Amino acid sequence: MINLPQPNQMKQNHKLTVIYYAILRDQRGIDSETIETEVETPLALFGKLKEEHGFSLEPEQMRVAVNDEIADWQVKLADNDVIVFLPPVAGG
Amino acid sequence: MINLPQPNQMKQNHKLTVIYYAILRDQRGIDSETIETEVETPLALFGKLKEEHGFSLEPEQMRVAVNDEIADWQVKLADNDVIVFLPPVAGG
Amino acid sequence: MFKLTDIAIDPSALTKTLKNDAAGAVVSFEGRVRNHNDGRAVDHLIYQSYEKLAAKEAEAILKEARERYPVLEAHCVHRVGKLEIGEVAVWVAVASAHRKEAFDACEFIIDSIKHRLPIWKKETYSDGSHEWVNCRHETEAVCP
Amino acid sequence: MFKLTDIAIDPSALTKTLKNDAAGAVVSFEGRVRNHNDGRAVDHLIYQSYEKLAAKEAEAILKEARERYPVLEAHCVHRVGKLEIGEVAVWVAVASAHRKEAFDACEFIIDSIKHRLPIWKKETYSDGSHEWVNCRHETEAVCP
Repeated sequence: MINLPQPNQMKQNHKLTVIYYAILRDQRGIDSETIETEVETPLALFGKLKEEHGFSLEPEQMRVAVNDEIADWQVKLADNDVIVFLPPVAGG
Repeated sequence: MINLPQPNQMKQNHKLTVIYYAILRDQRGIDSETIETEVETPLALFGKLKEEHGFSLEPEQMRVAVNDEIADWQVKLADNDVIVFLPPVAGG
Repeated sequence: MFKLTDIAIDPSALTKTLKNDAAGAVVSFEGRVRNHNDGRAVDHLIYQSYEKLAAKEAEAILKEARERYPVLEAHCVHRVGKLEIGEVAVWVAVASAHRKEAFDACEFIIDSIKHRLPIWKKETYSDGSHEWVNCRHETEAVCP
Repeated sequence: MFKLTDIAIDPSALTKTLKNDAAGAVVSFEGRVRNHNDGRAVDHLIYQSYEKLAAKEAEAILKEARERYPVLEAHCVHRVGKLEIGEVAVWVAVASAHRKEAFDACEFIIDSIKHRLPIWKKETYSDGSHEWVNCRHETEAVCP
């Protein structure tokens, strides 16, 4: 049996909100934005944004939060998710 | 030649001031006193006072100060010296 | 208790919240804005925080401190916004029956705060240049 | 700076003396009168000090702290007389560029103060009995 993709597994556009902090905010020039995209993971999303905006950070230097929880870079994103990329921190 | 004691090496009375702190003050019942005595060292002085007043502490548990400096228990005392026996401390 | 604030931190007012008759020891830490970092003269700092996650992570750190050490009180306040030299950026205080655990818990909390909280610091130097500094890959010397 | 005082210690007023633009870290310790010691309910404490020697020894301890650790400020105030539960018996504060040395120096100072200063503590318990307590031969558990 051929494993054809089902309609709900097909790539489709999500509406994602990205919030920027620190150097990412400076490099993007805005605090946050809402994006229609078909990318499925935070890693792919960051790759796409890095290409568009020339971010200096690499994913390996950062953590990512989805809906205010630390998440895996490979988690599947859903419609209306809020994504925050966390540059290396420096509290205190 | 026979080594006779010279007059100034002979045992003679000193006037010593003893100041008491903590449990020694409680056991002696006074803060300080001036004593005429022929004892020559803090160790001998404490022995004499312990015998008279029943102090519960032993010299091994204490340090001694002579004229506001920590001193050896075997130092020779001089007239008008001020002696403080230091019970185990508990600052802070 | 953890709090983010954009107004000046008053450690003396905060220390009063640590009243506890069973406490024999209170250790507190103030992180202040130094006039120098890594050999450069600093003019001022700007702290940005990801508030929701910072609050969540800070409460987790305080909970860990309570689990690791027998502490009676453990609190932290972190400033955000623009800070001048000498101002308090972060305050941590711990009360416990005995002193060893208060020192250990206070140090554990501030170390964790500095390495785990999503808070970022932009240093502006006396020559007008600025930089986002970070602790994660750097030594203690750079992360006071 | 070291001071013996028979009036209440106000840590917040004292902390203001630590202003130093090069300081990134201020660690302070308050030793407070606990309502219990070694399993017994405490009513109040009386501290006696041998003032001249205590001042001399405390200044020596602060000097040693400055030699061992790169600290900018190191201060201690010790209370004498009768203290009620919750009152501050001793206050130590250290300012330095970075936090590690401030924690280490503060802990070194309070440990030394407790073991070396000619100061004695009489505990009066809730049942009216009292006792001169001491740290020298006892464990940390009894010497907060």
